[in-house]
Amino acid sequence: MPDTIAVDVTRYRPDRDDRPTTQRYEIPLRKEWTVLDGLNYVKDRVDGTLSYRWSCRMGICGSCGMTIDGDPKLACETFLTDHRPGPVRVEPLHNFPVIRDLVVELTDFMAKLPRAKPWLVTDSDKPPPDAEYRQTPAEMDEYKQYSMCINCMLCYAACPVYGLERDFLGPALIALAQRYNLDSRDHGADERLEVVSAPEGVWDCTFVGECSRACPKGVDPAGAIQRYKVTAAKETLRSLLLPWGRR
Amino acid sequence: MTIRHDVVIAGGGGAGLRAAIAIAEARPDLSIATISKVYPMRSHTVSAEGGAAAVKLPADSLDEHAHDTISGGDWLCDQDAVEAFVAEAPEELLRLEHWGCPWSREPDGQVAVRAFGGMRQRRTWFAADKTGFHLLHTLFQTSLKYPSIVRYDEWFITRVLVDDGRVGGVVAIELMSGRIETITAGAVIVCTGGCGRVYPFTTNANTSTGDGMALAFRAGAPLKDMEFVQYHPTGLPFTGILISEAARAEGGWLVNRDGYRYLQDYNLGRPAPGPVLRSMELGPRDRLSQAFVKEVEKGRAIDTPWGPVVHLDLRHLGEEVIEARLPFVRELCLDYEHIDPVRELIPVRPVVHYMMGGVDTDLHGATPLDGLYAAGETACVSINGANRLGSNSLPELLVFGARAGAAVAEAAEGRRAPGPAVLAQGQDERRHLERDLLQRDRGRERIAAVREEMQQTVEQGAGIYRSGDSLTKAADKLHELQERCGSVAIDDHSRVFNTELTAALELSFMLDVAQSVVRCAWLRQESRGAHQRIDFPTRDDERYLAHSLIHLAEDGEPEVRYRPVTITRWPPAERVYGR
Amino acid sequence: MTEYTGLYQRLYRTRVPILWWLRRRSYLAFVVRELSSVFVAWAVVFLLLLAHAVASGPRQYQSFLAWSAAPWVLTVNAVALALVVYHAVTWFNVAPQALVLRVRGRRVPARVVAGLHYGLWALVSAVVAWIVI
Amino acid sequence: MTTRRPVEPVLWLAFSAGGMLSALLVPVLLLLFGLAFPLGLLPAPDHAHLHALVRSPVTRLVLLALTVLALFHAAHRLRYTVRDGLQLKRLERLVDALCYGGAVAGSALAAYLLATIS
Repeated sequence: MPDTIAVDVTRYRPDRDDRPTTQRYEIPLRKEWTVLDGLNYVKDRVDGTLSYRWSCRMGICGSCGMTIDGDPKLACETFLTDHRPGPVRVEPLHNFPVIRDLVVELTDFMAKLPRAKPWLVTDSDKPPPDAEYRQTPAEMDEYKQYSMCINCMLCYAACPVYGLERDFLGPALIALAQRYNLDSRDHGADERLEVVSAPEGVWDCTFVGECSRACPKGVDPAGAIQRYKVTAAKETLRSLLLPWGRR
Repeated sequence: MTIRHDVVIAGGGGAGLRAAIAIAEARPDLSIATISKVYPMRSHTVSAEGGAAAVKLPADSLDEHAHDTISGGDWLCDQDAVEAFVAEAPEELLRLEHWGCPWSREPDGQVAVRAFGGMRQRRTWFAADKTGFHLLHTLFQTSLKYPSIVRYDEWFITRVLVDDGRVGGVVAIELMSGRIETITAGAVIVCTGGCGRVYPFTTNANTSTGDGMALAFRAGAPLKDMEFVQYHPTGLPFTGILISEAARAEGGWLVNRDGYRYLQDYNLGRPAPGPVLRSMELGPRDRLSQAFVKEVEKGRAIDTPWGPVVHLDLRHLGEEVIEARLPFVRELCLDYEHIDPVRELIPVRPVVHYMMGGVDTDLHGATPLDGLYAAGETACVSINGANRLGSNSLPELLVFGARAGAAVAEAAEGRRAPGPAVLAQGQDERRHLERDLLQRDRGRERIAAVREEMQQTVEQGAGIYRSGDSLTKAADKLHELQERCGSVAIDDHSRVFNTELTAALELSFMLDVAQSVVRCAWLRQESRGAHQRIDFPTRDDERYLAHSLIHLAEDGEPEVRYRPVTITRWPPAERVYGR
Repeated sequence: MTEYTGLYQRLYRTRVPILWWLRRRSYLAFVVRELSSVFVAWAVVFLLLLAHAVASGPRQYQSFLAWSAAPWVLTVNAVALALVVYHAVTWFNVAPQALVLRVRGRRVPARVVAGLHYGLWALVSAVVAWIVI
Repeated sequence: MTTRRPVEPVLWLAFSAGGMLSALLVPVLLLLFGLAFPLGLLPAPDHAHLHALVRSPVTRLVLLALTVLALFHAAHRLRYTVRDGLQLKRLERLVDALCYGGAVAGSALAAYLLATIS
C-alpha cells in the first residue's frame, strides 16, 4: 500500500478569489483514517487556513457533509483507503452557496425548518396528561425511521430539484413533517398539510430518489414524500367526492 | 455596533435549549439570544448514547436514586442538589415525552427503562442507543415554536462582559462574516458543555473545548471540583468513539487477554451470566477505568498499535438484542473498527468522557457572579461529586437548564440598560481580536503543536492515576505552553469563517481549563472517585469532604479555596459494589 | 487585513449546468425513466390505431399489420418495448416506498410489496395474452 | 381540506394510476402487437376474434381508461422533465399547457374513436 494519497480540495476565499480553485495536498494514507482525519492532518500540519466544519467525528452531529469524489458524503464516515489510489476530490456540498472553502451556507434550510412545524402538536383543549402518552413499539415503528435525520444536508446536495428550485422544501424537511404526522401522539397533520402540500412542497418532487440513496442514516425521504402525496391525494378525493363531508 | 437582548444563552446544546424554552414559556416578553459556535443540532449532546436516569418503576424511589448518585459520587455531591435533581428528573423526562421524544417502549406502550452502571434499580430511560441525539433534536425542534428565541448560529463568544461586579453581555464573532459584535443582556447563561478536548483521547466532540468554563473563569466566577475528570471505560481505540455503557447494561462483558472477566478481581462482585445491578460490568465508571489500568500493569491487556485494550464481549446477546437495543453500537463498530459485535469482540479502552467539575452554581444555576448562570456539563451544581453515574448527565442538563431558565426569567425583572463600561469593554475586545489575532503576522508556534503538547501533558500529569510529582511537572509544562500560546501563528487573515482564529481562541480557553484541573488535582491530597492520587491512596473526609473552588484573585493569579460538602441525610460511608 | 467582506455578495453560487442529468449515472437513469413516458404514450396511440383498424374491417386490419411490420415501425416499437419494460420495472421497484401495506398491524416488508407487484404483472400479462391469442 | 391547489393531487392521481395501469398492461400488448405478430414470431390473431374483442364494452372501457390515464401519466412526467431537464421554469405555464393540453386532446380523440367502434 502506498503510504501517501493526494487530496484535491476546493478552496474559495471570498476576500481573495473570484471563483473556487483546487489545491492538492499529499497526506499519509492510513487504514484507519477517514477523509476528515486527512483534512485535520492538513489543517494541523500543512495549511492552517483551510476551513471546513466538523465536530463529533462519529457520524451523528451532521457537520461534515462534503462532496467526495462526486458523491455527497460525511467526511467522518468516508475512509481514504476506499478512494485509493486517489487523488481524492473533496468539494463543498453541491446545491448550496459556498461561504468559504468547504463551508456552505445553510440558512435557507434553517429558515424553512419552522414552516413544517417540526414539533409535537397536541390537542390544545386538553392539558398534557401527568403520565406518558402510551405508544406501542409498533406505533413507534411508524415514524422512527424518519426521526433519524441528522440534518447533514446530504439529501439536499443529492437532489437535482433542490438545485433548480430554491423554493422546494426539500427531502429532509418533508421527512421531518412526516415524522411528526405519523407519530401517534401528534394531531398536527392538518396544520402541516398547508405547507407540505403546497406546490413547493411535495409536488415539486419528481422522485429521483437520490436523497434516499445519499442518506447516511437510512432515512427514506423519497418514500416520505411519496407517502405524503398519497395522503394528500386521498384527502383531495375525499373532499371532491364528499364536499359536504366533515370539513 | 451593539445588539440588545434580555438574556444571552451561550451554547445551543441540551442545557441551553432547555433553558431557552423555560424562559420563553415563563416570560414570552423577554428576548432570548442563543449564541452557539455550531448549529444547535451539532452540539455534543447529540453524541450521548445510553440514556437518562429518572425514577419510573413502582419498586424504585427518589431516595434510592439519590443514594446511588451520592455513593457513586464518593460523597462529594451536595445532597440538597441531588435531592432536587432526583425529584425533578422524572417530570423533565416526561416533558420530553410530551414534546415528542421517541423513548423506547415496553410492549404495552409505556416508556421502557434499562439498567445502568452504579444504579440499584432499572431507571434509565432510553431512545435505543441514540438518546442524546433524540433528546437534542426534540429540544431543538420544540424550541422552534417560540418566537422570542433568537438564534445566533455559528457565532463564537470570545468574552463575557462584566461591569461593576455584574454581567452585562458578551462579545461574539459571527463566523460567516467575521463581524465582531457586542451583545448586551441582563443575564448570561453559560451552557457550552464540557472540555474533553483538553485530553488527547476523548469521546468528546471537537467543539468540547471548555469555552464556557474559561469565559466564566476569566469573568471572575469560580470553577468547582475541576480535578474530577471522568474516564469512560469503553472507548474505541484510535478514535476514542464512545461505546455506550448500555452495551454492558444489556449484558456485555469486559474480558482481558485470557477471556477472563477481570472485574471480579477488583471488589466489584462475582460474575453472573446476566447483568446484575451495581455489580461487575455495572459498577461505576471510575472503578472500571481504574481496574483497566491495573490489568495493564499486570500484563493482562491486549497490545494494539494504539496502546493496550481489553475486550467488550456482546456476542452472547445475539443479533436481535443488539439490533433492537444497541443498533448504534453496532453501526459504530462496523464503520470505525470494521468488526461486527454480533460475531466479534470489541477492543475498548478508557477514554476521557465527562467533566464532573465546572462553573460553580447554586441550585438555581446562579454563579457567585451577579447575572451569570451556568447549566449542563459546563456547570458544577455538585450532583456528580467525584464521579458521575452514567445516565445522570442528560437529566441533569434538563433539570438545571430549566432551573437556570426559571431563575433568569424571574430575575430579569430588575434588569438595567448596559452601562458605558460594558460597551467600552466590548470595543476593547473587538480591537484585541482584530489587532492581536487577525493581523498577527509572525507566529512562532503551530496551534496544533501546542495543543498536542498540552493534551499529552494533561494526560500524563492528571490521568486516571496522578501523583504530586506528575502534577507538578504538568503544571510547569502548562505554564510554558501558556506563554507559547501567546505567539501561535495565525496564517489565516480572512474574516470569513476563520477556523484558525477560533482554534487559537479555543486553545487559550483549554489552557485555562487544563491549569485549573492540574492545580486542583495537585492540592487535593486524597483519592476520591475519579481523582486517584498514587501518593495519597485513601479518601480523607477530615480534610477533603469539600469542594475545591478555583478563581482569579485580585492580582490575576488563580487561587483555590474549599467549601464543605452539603450533607443532608446520607453521611459519608464506604462505596460498596457487587455485594 | 480586509474589512467586512460584504459577504452576501461574496457567496459563491454555482448554476446547475443545463446538462446536469448527464453528470451522474443515477440522474441519467432518472431522466430516461421519465422519458419512457413518451413511449408509453406512443404505445397507447399505437394500440388505438390498431383498435381503429380492427373496427374498420379486415382489410384495414391487414394493412395495419403490414404497416406495423415496416422496419421503422418495428424499430420504434422495439425501443418502446425496452423503455416500457424499464418503466414497469422502475415503477414496481419504487412502489414499496410510496405504498405501505399492513397485515394484522405489521408492516409488510418492501420486498414482499415489490414481489406482489411483479406477481400481479405476470398474471395480468398472462391473462391479456390468453385473451388476445 | 384546504389545499391551495387541489389540481395537483388530482393530476398526480391520474399520473399514478396511468403509471400503474401502463406498467401492468402495455408491455405485454406492445410485445404482442408491436413485435411478435409483425415479426411472425406468433401467428397474428384473426380479424373476427379481435373484432369481437374490441366491440365488447369492457375492452373499450379498459382501453379508454388505459389511454386517458397513460396520456396524463406521460404529460405529467414530460412536464417536469422539460421544466427541470431544460431548465424552463420561466416557461412553466406554457409547458404545462402543452403537456396537459396534448393529453386532453388525445383523450378526446381516443374517446371518439372508441365510442364509434361498431
